[in-house]
Amino acid sequence: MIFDVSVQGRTVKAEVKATTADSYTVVIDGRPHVVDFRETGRDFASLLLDGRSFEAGLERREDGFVVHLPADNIAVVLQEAARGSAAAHKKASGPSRVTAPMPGKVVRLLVEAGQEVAAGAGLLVMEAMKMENELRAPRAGRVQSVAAREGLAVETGALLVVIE
Amino acid sequence: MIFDVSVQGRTVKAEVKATTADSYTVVIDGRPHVVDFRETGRDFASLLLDGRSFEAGLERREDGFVVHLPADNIAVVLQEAARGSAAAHKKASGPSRVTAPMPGKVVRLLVEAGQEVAAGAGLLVMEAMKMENELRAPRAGRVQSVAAREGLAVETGALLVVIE
Amino acid sequence: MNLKKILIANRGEIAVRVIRACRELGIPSVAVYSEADRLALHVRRADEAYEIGPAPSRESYLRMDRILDVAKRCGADAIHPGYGFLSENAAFARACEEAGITFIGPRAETIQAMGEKTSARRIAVEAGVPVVPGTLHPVASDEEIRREASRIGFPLMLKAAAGGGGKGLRLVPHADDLATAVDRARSEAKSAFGDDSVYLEKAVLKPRHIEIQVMADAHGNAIHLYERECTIQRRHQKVIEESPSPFLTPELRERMGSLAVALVKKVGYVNAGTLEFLVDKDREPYFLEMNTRLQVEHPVTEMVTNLDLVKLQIRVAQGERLPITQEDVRQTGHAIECRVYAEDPERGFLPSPGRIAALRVPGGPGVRDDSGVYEGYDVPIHYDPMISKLVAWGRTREDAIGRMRRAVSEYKVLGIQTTLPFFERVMRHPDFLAGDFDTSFVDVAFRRHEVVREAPWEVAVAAAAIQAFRDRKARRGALSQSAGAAPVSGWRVRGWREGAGGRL
Amino acid sequence: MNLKKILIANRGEIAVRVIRACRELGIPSVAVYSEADRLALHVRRADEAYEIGPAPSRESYLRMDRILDVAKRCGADAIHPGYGFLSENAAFARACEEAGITFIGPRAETIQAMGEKTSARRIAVEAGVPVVPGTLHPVASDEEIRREASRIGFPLMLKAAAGGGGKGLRLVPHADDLATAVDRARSEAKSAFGDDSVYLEKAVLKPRHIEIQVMADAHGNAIHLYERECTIQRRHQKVIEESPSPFLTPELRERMGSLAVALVKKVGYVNAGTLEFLVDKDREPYFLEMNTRLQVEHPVTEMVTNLDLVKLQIRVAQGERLPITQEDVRQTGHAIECRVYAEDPERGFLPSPGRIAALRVPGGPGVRDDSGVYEGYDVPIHYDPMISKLVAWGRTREDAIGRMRRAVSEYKVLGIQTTLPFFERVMRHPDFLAGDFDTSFVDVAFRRHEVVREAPWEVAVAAAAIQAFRDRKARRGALSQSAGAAPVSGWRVRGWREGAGGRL
Repeated sequence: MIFDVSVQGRTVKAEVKATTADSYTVVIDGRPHVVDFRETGRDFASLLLDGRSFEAGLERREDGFVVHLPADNIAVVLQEAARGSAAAHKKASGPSRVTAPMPGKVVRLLVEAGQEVAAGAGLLVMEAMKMENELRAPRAGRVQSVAAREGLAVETGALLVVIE
Repeated sequence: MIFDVSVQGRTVKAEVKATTADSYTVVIDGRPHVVDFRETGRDFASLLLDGRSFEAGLERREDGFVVHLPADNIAVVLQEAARGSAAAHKKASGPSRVTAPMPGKVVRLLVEAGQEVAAGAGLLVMEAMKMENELRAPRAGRVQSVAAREGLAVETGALLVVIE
Repeated sequence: MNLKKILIANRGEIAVRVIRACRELGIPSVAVYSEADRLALHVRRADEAYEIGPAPSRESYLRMDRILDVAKRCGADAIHPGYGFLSENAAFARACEEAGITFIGPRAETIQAMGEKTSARRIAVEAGVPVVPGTLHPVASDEEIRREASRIGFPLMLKAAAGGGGKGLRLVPHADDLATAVDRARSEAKSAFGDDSVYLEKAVLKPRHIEIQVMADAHGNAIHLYERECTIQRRHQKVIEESPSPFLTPELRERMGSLAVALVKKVGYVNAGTLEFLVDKDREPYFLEMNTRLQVEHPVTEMVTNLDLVKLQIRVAQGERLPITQEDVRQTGHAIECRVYAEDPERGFLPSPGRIAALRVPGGPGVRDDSGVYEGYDVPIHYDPMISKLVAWGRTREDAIGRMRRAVSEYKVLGIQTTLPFFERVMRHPDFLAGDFDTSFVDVAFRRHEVVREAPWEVAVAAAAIQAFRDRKARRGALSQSAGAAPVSGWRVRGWREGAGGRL
Repeated sequence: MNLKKILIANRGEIAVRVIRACRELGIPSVAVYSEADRLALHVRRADEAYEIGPAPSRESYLRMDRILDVAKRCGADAIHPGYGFLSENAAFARACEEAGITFIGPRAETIQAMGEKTSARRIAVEAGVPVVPGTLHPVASDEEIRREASRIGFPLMLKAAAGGGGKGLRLVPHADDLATAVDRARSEAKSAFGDDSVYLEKAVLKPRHIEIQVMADAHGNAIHLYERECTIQRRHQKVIEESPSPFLTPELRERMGSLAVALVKKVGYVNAGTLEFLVDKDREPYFLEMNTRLQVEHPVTEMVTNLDLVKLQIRVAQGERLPITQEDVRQTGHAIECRVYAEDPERGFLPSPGRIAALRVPGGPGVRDDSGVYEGYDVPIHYDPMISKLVAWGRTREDAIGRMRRAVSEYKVLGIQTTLPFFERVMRHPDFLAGDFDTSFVDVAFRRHEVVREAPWEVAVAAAAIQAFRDRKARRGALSQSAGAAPVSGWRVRGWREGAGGRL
């Protein structure tokens, strides 16, 4: 099984072959690794790679996993290559949709539709967990629309502002 | 739903009625308790009974639960009353089947078929977790049969000796 | 007088901390909880638990009437307020006194005098304790704020008079930023403390935040339990604390301890309290404020002094004398606390509430985890994002850092973002290892100097690819031998998208 | 000389303990494991891990050749043996020395002299340290055993010369029981240590087991780290240890410490070791044996002395001098250890291996959990049933007991039986609270004097009945609102039946 993988800004190919029930060969960009992989509880696995031992927490995401290793948590986005390598195409240009990065309440709007904003300009203030956080423009542009309303509670991912 | 319950040597009836999604009335031998019951993870629940708070670990067994409370672990055997109250009938008389209380290895047989044994007499020696343990006769009687063989590994519940 | 039953007027890890002390002393504990907190750990751990209102603090944890009502109904003869919420509310302490319930903290009049920051600054000035130049009274009108600001000069700090924990606190670099900062600070202060008055202080450049823990009984005995170094902050809120401070000389430590005890004795302070100081780069200490309550970071003091502050609070509240004198208090070894927040350090410490899908906590020697959560718990959006305090002790600072690094590597929180990866990096940062940092550490130094680590990304790719392979095989019914592994109930979806912005 | 990489020739919690020390010091660690232990925690926590053979210890953890081979292949320049297995095997220490690998423990010749119990007794006698009357040589023939036994008199103790940890140890009440006891002891000694020689000792009645921890460097410096009280045993194996001993007077503590240091200096001992004493009811100490290795119960000493014994072992093995003198060693507060075994205390401590379905570990102040297992782990039948050591520290013995009680109440192990409910009862037992017990505590006093507690059996019934109700509703598809609760994969079957017998 071949995967297109995005990890820490890299794009690589990873091919997985099962040799026995717990032993796999993973070829990452041409380099083979022999991996003894065992599940240790529902969200954890123990990996041995050429004698090196790693304890991994495997957090499932929509598009892959966040792998918790002792030194860091590493997001791995992956997709079976057979279905077309779409993984790398995500960062398209076009209008920027600013969405709620957390559940919370919209406290104040700082822009309105039609307004020009600089990159980093404040767009609105959200409150969550007793802190007010200013959401800023990811890039310069014109505010196409403002979906957020003051005082409204929003869920993660809710569309707030579109910048074109 | 009515249950026949065995707990710590007692036999009681317990009737459960759901009042809301998380609130129940449990009538134990005529005494009603209002219980706010919430699952807190897969094997745990939080119970509020008239203001008193209890954290319970719920370990599923073939015939009920072992309830882990802060002060003790309490085995609760229960059965729906509609199906006939068989829970209390388990301790029947007749031949005593001595079974392996743990997985391990039979190290030595101390009795043979036909032999008379006193209550508490050694029947055989098992080894598990590096310790030798002597299994003793639960009551006096004649050894009807010996299923165990020296040197053999056995699983929990394996029949070892029958005393009649 | 022995207390019979203690109600904890708080939630989260500090409520669990107090409940543990009660259980160890054999005193029954009572939890109160909001509608959002029925499943919170403090409810599960207490002997009794009662609901006191809807999720917003104003309607539950700040409702004195409901809390006192619960106390009376269940027969609690004492209330521990924890920190935050009503812990520094003089009216609440007074209401307890009037209801015949022991408030485990200072007397109401002391809370009023020392808890209100401008009043505390005046008292400190009178007692000869140096303070940062600024207003000695809360400033009401925007006009007066502008006048005082130009008198003091920029940069300056805007602070909620009733505040604490970094809320309602703003650095104002220039006069241009003043109006916005005042609005923001007032709004936060109002929502956090129900009081929007603010005051102004000159900003001390490259300061260290160092505080002195004190403990006093009702018989006139007062001691200090040395200092805590609290310089490492994000958004003016502490994230890492330690004791001893790598910055203090023995002389300065002695001097600050004596200043603290003098001030405490002057106001007839009773129970636990903390005097916060700024220390500038010339090692001059300025008294900032007094927190008339237990502090989040009290465990570092407990670990270096071998004392249990909550038990001491309870004993003092029972009218007992302090069981120790200043000479008995020793600073042994070194302790570091890391505040584990449900926040994403990669995105400007943005809050990250949600379900904790899996949790593994560190153990072994010299490690203490004061947690308020559990596996399967939903971290709510309504309250402070701190989920745990991880504390490590060692014989030396180096030992403590090694232990903290090890503990962080064992700590796994799946399902939400936490500050743990941030701590992993701090514990390797050369400036932190050298003890060379000021309050700008997180914002400036840390970003500039990215720590180079071996990032085993290939291992992450191998793990993810194999798990994906197994999931797909399992779904296709081809992998019949994966008996031990229970199928996962669902994909965990959290769509972080562009637009979360840089410096939130 | 700094060690570059340490191989841990052990498994379970002690391997994890040593790996933690390595990680804190920044030294890479190497685990070895048997086929049964691929999923063991020490494999997951080490930096590297290599298989060394099938499940039986004789074919894996006792295979010196394979372990040394791994060390050479992976470039480990030191081996920590933990306790048990090869830790007191002089041949192994010598093989390490010959292979140029640092054995983290005493020199091979010291292990030989002190590890073999009859030889250690002879040396003690020569050094003027009192010993229990008995044979000063291993006794080979059954004939000689009978002769020596009648010389010493009954009751007597039969002990494996190479033994430790209660294995190959038998109390022989009468001459009639001798033959059976010899068979049993030899067989256990053979399987545990590969050596079936035994020796005899007079049984001291109502004794206390008290041991002295020592630490010595290669430069002739030796210190003792005070005593541990290890009297509470089941099947001659310790279950609860504490320091200080509630039984020792300051004078006796001083005397035993001095005897220990004298003996250690006499034999030129290096690294950590423990001298075990029996103390009779007249407070006369008798030297029993020396354990030339780290002890299971070392954490209680670590907690009262604020020292890390494993790190000290590594430093001494690196050739460093002890960083402290006898005067620096203080006994601060009180520590208690409870050994959490996978055993059923209700059934004579019968082993209870199996899958840990759920695990919640205690946290908070003064509690240390040195665990070798995790949620989802299958405790194997092949090895020692100890899964964790729970340690609590307090300023006083009463404090420590309160804390242990609290920690035990937080500790949840589902799926297997453990000794935790036993500890809950011990921590309330009047004899334990009074410090008034001898080695018969578990077998006699504890059974006779059942502690009366409020057993909230109605709560257990309510919890079980509601859960059963919910399960049935869920199965009948009627309860659609139980969204958060993942269905449980299967019923956990463990059919305890009659016949497990009384006193196993």
